Amino acid sequence: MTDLTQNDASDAEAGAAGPDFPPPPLAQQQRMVEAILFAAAQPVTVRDLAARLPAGCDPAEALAGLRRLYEGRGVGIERIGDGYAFRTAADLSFLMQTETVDQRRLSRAAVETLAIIAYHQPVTRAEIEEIRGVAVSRGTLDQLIEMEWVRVGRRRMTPGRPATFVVTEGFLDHFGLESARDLPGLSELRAAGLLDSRPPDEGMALPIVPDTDDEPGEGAGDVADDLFEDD
Amino acid sequence: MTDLTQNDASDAEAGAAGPDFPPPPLAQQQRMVEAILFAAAQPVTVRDLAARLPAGCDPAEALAGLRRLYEGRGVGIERIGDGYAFRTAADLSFLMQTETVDQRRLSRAAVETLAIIAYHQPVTRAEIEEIRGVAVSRGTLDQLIEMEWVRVGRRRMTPGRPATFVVTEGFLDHFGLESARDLPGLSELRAAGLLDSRPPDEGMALPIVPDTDDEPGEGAGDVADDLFEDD
Amino acid sequence: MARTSAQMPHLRPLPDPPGEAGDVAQRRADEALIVDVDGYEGPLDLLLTLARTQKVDLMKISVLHLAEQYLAFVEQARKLRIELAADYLVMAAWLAFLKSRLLLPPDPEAEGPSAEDMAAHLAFQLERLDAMRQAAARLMARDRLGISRFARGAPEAVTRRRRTEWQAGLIDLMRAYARLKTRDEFRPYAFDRQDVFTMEQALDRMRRMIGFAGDWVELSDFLPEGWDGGGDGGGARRRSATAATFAASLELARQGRLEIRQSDTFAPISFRRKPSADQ
Repeated sequence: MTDLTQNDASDAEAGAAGPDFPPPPLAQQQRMVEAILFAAAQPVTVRDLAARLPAGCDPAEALAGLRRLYEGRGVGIERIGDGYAFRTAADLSFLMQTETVDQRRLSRAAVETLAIIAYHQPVTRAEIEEIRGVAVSRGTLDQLIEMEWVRVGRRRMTPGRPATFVVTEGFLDHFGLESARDLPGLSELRAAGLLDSRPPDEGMALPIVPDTDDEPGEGAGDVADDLFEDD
Repeated sequence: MTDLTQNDASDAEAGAAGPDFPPPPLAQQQRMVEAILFAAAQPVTVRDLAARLPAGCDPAEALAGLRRLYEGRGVGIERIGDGYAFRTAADLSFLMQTETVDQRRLSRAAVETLAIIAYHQPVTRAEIEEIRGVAVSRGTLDQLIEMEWVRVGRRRMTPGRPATFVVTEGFLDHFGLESARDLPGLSELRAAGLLDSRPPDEGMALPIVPDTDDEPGEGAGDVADDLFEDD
Repeated sequence: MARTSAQMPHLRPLPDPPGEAGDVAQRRADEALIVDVDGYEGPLDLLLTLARTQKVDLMKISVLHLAEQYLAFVEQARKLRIELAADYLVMAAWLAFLKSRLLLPPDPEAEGPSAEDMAAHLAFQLERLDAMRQAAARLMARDRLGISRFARGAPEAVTRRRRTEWQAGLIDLMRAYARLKTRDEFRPYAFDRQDVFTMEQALDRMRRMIGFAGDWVELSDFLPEGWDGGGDGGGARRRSATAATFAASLELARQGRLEIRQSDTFAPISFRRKPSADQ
């Protein structure tokens, strides 16, 4: 390989000097094509290569050889439109991504809605609103569905056949529960000191008012659109 | 070659899935390192590689094999400071007119200042002035900092705690140096005592008057403003 | 002085250039230097150029001769009515001083560095500057990125995928549920405003506390924790608690359960249980 390089270097100079000299050997032409493709910001056509290589070179052949050389490697030469460019092998695309994890807290509305679903499942939207005393925004339910902690259960066999909501396996997994029945009851909560004597922060208003403290959800919107009617 | 690829592809998925799986074979690790280095414009450290490869990989070994593989080719893997990057072979520069970046012309003062910082680093502004015999204008240092060839190092633990200047990895990359120890002629200069910092005794220092021949710099002014007091 | 000046190369005068022709060439060169004075990066740069005309290794430069060359240069510039920058004149003065010290026998009384040391340092500086110039030239002649070597022209950016991990524990869930289910147990109009201590709260607190206050207790001692100005309480909370407690004390006094005492205007207010209230 070292010998080759040395020969190539002198050949390159010869090639660049003018058309009177024989073209550099194919291995050297491949080196040239390799360097040009690597440094190019855009895909390079065979015509471009021909214009840049010393006279007498055969860029198409050099390119074909180079493509074979890169077969099965971490990068390969791809044809893009009329040109050619180096691209990362498709199976390694996962290396080109880094994942950042955002830790976020659930909104109060989401935690409350989730708690009601967990304790009362299967539960309808109207029942959730009755317990919370405020309307449940679509965004809140969408978010819980998107997180895969809540899913839509069977429809209730009552007038209007409302959809019900239940918690998922993922929910049980996240909260370390074997089943929703493992959730402690009210008296246990009191015994555990969880019922602090602090009055609730939010308005005590009993009339149902639109819940504005969580942003409208995205993504799972299709599901929700399908399921809920707006007032 | 084809067989290898197929095996590798499945291993890649297994490797990416989690640390419970054995690391992919070395050939596959090389493909991964190749893809990452190829994709990046900036040098990538072994540490970065380790963070991006599946658990249990040995990026240093994969890298060493890959470097050998690219010896004498049109592109090669260069060591730049702590990182590695693919760069085109220098002997092919004659092909690269289209890629040649228009280099901002450096003033003679800037080039000299750069050399002094590289060979004497970490070096204070006063020491640079002592060597050149003229004041260093803020514009010169600003320009070198803006080009990301020079950065501010630690303060010197001498009266006034002056800031020092050092060269960056970008400098090494630009000049094709593995480390500042590889500066040309460094050992000869050191042997000749020309890199010793010899603070002149009282009365020996040559007079230094403000340099007016280069214009004040823009851009990196904040750094300089912060560090230097004008007389 | 053990060494004579002849042993120190930077002090040895150079032999005069032979013949008339040399003189003329030298004078032309000097004039060219002067006309080009703007091209120099200061006096040290000029000295380096002058030193090169000695056509010897910089290690063997004659500083005495160099000083003379420089002074001749300044003299010539003056003749040609070329205005030299101040630093060139400062350097001329310094070199004139150095020259005189190099020529005179050393004064044993003189303080500071010897003329030889000064000359050696100047020679060192010239050599060092020259070395740095050569280093700079070698550096710029390397295979530079973007000139001889190239980075990937179309780098593939690493995409950053964001994944959100929700933080919610079982305890949050149970608290939320408990909050909802026990809401009705609270007074309907209690509103939680962080920095308001209500009169009802103050009354409630005083009713419980006054039972123990057989002796005079200051109002400030009745303020609940977190409202007494310490910690995050702040002034607003303390004011609110003070006002509520005072109002509550008036109510309790009206009911005949409490005595209030203040010795002077703005003096601390104290309370005690009204002794008769026991019966």
